[in-house]
Amino acid sequence: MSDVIIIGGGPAGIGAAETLLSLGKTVMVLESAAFAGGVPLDLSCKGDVECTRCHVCMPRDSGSRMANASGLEVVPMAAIEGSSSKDGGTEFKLKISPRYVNIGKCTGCGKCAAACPVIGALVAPPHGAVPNAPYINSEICQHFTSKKCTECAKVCPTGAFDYDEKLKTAAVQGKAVIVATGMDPIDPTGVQHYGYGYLPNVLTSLDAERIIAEHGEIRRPTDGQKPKKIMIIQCVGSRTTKGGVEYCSKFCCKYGLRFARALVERVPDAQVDFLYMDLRTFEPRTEALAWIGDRKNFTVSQGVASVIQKGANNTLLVRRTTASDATIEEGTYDMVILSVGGQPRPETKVLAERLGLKTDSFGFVVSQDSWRGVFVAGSCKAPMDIEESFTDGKATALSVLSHLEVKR
Amino acid sequence: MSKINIVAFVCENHALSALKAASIAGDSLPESVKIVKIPCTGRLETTQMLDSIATGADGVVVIGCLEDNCFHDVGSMLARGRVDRIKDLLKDIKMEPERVEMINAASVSGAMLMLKIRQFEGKLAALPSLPFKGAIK
Amino acid sequence: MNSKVCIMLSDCGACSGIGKADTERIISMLSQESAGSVIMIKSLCGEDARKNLQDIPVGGCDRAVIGQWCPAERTGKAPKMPKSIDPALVDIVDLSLTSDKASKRNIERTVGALSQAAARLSLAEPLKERKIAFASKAVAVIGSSERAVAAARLLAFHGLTTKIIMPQTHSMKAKHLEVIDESNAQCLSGIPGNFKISLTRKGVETETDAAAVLLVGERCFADVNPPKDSKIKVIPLEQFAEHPSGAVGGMVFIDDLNAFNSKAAPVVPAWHTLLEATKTAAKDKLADNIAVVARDVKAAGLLELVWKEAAEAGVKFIRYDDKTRPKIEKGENLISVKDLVLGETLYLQADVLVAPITTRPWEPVFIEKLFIPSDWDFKARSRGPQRGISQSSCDGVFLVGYSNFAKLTDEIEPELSSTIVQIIAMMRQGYHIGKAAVAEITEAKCSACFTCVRTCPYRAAEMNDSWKAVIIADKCQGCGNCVAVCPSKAIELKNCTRPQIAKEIAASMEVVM
Amino acid sequence: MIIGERKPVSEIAKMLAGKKKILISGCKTCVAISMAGGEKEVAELASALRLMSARDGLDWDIEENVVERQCEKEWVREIESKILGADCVVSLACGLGCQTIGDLYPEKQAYPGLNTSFLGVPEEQGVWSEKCLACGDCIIFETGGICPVSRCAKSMRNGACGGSADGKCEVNLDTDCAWYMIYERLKLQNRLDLITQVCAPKDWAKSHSGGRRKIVRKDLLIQPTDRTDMEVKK
Repeated sequence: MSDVIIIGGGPAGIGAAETLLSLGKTVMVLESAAFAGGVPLDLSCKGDVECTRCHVCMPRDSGSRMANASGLEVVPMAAIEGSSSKDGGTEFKLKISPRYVNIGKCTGCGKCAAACPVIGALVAPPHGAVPNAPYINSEICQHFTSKKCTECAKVCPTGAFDYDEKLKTAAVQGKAVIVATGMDPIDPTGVQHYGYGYLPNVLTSLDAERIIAEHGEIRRPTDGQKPKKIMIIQCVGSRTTKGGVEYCSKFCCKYGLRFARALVERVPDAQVDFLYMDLRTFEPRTEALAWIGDRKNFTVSQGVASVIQKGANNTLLVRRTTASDATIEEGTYDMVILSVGGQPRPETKVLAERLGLKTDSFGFVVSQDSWRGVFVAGSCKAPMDIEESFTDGKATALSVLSHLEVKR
Repeated sequence: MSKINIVAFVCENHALSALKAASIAGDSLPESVKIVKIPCTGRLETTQMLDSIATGADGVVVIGCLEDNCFHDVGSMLARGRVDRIKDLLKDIKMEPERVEMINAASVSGAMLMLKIRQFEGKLAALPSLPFKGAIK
Repeated sequence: MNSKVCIMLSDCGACSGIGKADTERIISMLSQESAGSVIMIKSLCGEDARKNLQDIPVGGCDRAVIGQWCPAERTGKAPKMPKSIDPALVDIVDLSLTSDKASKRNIERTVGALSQAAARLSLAEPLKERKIAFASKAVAVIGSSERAVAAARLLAFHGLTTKIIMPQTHSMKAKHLEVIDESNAQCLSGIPGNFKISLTRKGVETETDAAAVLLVGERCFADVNPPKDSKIKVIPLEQFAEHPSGAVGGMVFIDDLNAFNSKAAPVVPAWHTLLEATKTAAKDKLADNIAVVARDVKAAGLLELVWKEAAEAGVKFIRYDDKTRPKIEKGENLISVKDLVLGETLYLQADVLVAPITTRPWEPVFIEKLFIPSDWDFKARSRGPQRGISQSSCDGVFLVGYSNFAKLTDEIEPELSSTIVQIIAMMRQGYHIGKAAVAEITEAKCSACFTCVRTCPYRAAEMNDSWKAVIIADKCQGCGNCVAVCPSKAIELKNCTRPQIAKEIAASMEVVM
Repeated sequence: MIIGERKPVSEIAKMLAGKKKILISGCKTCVAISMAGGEKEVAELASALRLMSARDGLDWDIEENVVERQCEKEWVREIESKILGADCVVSLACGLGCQTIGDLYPEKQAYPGLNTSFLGVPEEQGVWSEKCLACGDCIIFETGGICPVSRCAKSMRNGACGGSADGKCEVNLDTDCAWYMIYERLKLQNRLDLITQVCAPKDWAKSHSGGRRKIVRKDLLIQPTDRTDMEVKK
């Protein structure tokens, strides 16, 4: 039985895990994805020369620091089937989907990644991913789809690949539990008038990140060209009663501003327009980003985009209101990036019910059971940005510590 | 393309971990790049960059942490200043300032770092090769 | 001393696509160049292979370079060192960095990388990291706010000897907790685990020691100067609850008292408290008399809902910007503000002006002494994400709350507990690691120009009594920034000396020639 | 201290046309601290020149050297052999250092490697500013310890000129108006009465306008005056 079971290896989970390890506790991290690391793994660093404090590297660095730490066990691709109280702790029944890569054997030489013919079929671990070994995405991988491709197995020096791996079940116990399941991005398909889904050049911020991760720069999905005119729209799916959630997702302002700045720095000849409802950033630093007034190619203005339509030769026509008065402005753009908010994952509600925790109308976990040693950390409590949830994870480690050590 | 030769001064912190991440992702460093590890780019002196050109490098690239996130607070900022100084000096003596470059990288932006290094290599390859190769000992 | 470097290379090379034949070629190429012996060893992937390394004959070499094909981070296990060689003089080279994944043209690069390492190692000194045990067992909390007290109590609760240094008198009793009240911390010196805090208590100068120091930021009530004849009553937001809101006619909440004096920079208000306050006030059927004047209503996160509730109850929210700041009207209790949306000036009845408490920086001198850059509100955090949010540039000194930067009130609680848990971990470790390779000053060359003292990010360089700069090894983190700035080349960074770097560069060239 | 700035390397190279053996001599005193002519800068210049010579096949033989104080004969004599061995000397010391070498070894050519900029103080790391003109007749006791002669663009003697606007100088808006600072300083010291007094003209005879200046301390002389100076008397 390990001291602490952390459900969810996002920033909060990582923060808690690292802290508890430094206190000599044994930690088990249950992760639904193939790598523990959470949202930051999909995000790119927003700095070009100067650090913009996007904190993407913060949890990822600590992930890579503790990747080989003793006392840490990470169970990736795990789904929780059931839970029960057992001798002073909690037991979880797990379903673990196949990874097709033997983590113990992999030396991380990277030859397979270079050899794989299909992009995204063999996913190499990004910096800070735990475990630090690749996995096969069986939906794309040619071995499973069409011809029995075995390129990766051929080049692998240690024979770490096993295409016949099957779904496993397991039962794990922990004296204390930390629920850190985090948030899901809101799918803006519901926001009809933005045309996300049928206008290919309307992307969510995460789509844009994926493009950057693939090509190292931002490109237009339709023609692969660098966009010359980009609009970033804030509060998509947040602060709305239809096609989203009612609350403010908190991290989008900071994120959007940093992303805009990164675009401006990396595509110098591009025009970036940043459209926000209210700027809810607090650090003077991010405020400063907003006040880049003298930059000709970066405007930050208040207003709401009413509708996005298809323009001539795959441009986009954006109609928006302006800050002060209610006049309507129109502009054509090569690309529109919707800065989407977050909402608690549906799994969280189920898990919370299993563990006897309360959730509010949105699905955020609002209670914790410190007596039984069930704690909640990170953005499954309330919207948080990376730094906040990382810190909150560390903070939760303190209450876990007192639960494990202080006699009642 | 004539074989070129780059000395890369790499800081042990973010820059190095970025390189490692890239290498695990199957993205390998160009052959022409020779890594010289230093504890912090702030350790580097202008003379060391000049001398590595003198001893036969076609270009020098200094890879450090992002400014304001430098592991040692000020190192990468100082390094950038020195690189600019060398650029001016090279311009002054009628040599191509592109031969010296400063790259800032975060541990997570391995791919981007590789991209920048390749761009730098490309720029160097376009330049006329230096008449002296290790002429100065 | 003449040193012989032994180069060891694993024969597997599978990870970089190098066959046995190529490995042998590498070995032969190396043995032509290097003075020491070159040995082919078994693959380092296996546990036993790593052990076998111990009794490999190294042919009278006193230092060794081990070429490891697979990335050291991934395997996580360092090979056992040959018995006859000082572990401090063994350099493990991660060859995966310089190996080309796609093609097999790795021979030259491998030779290069190994001979580079050998060149550098041949001039290296055997240095080890030093564990410096904590001289003191105490943790010092500096700060007078309720959060500082809470922090001290928590630390004591977890069994750490805790001292809290605060200016006001405070009668607080708890196990492991010592209250040093009515005292001001003056300066902090020493190294992690052995800090000396000199303070004045009731006018008397004393000194106390601590292993770790936690600064909890202060907040103060910014002084607004309403016109002499105005009868506006200014209430700190944090004390709003204590005031009977029922009797009040017109009530104005403002996000920032500095809004009135145009020069000052904006502060971050406690939006959490502010909105809760308006909500409660609105409950007392006062909503129509309540207005909130702010640059932006920063109802981030779930505060949005609180804001909505207040707004729906009828509380007026009015935005201004720095060009058109609100004014306190002379004579009557009116505050005039230009509404950005309506574009016209509104006059608000303000019998009570509720304003948040602003953040107060630590005295720059004290911050300087704490090895933290004095530009407190940005730079105290200057470690950036790399070092976490509450660590200062000196290990063992932590800053939380408003002492590192302005933030939402409800964001401080987690920050505080996360810092406390860090401190607990540090104290349980019980020692502070002194870096192996530190900078060293040749006194004879030093011209006492203070450049290193100004530059060192860790304040490890100091001027001694005979006016020569010295570097305190226990503080030095071995970054070598001082080396590069010293005008008289008086400083050298051990194991990264000028000759070493020069030799390494030369070695990297040779392969190409 | 004396603040200097290295000349463009190309300019230095012009001086060295046709030379073979070159000695670069720095100074460990003022210019070292002002990061212009110390050991580091000598090394930097040397490697730059080596690069040039290798590229253009000039085969310069460059020697590096630093003197404790290049303005003092005794220190310079220390490196006599090196100087005599070289075709020419590039002095990275201030004008004084360069001339000392020149005066000691008239047959050798001593070239200035840097421009002696001004008498200044290090404000912060990497920033130096002028604070004295060596005018020979110090009046800062009247001006709250701030020298209007050097710190005012027009060396105003009796208060700010018309161009002073919110504390800044009209010549360069980044620099503070000296007289504004003087006012503030005097206010601080409660000596504002000083600013109301009209000051008599300064004795410029003691400044450079009186030709080359020389100070002779009889009490320190160990030989008759007429032979203290090295050069032939007019």
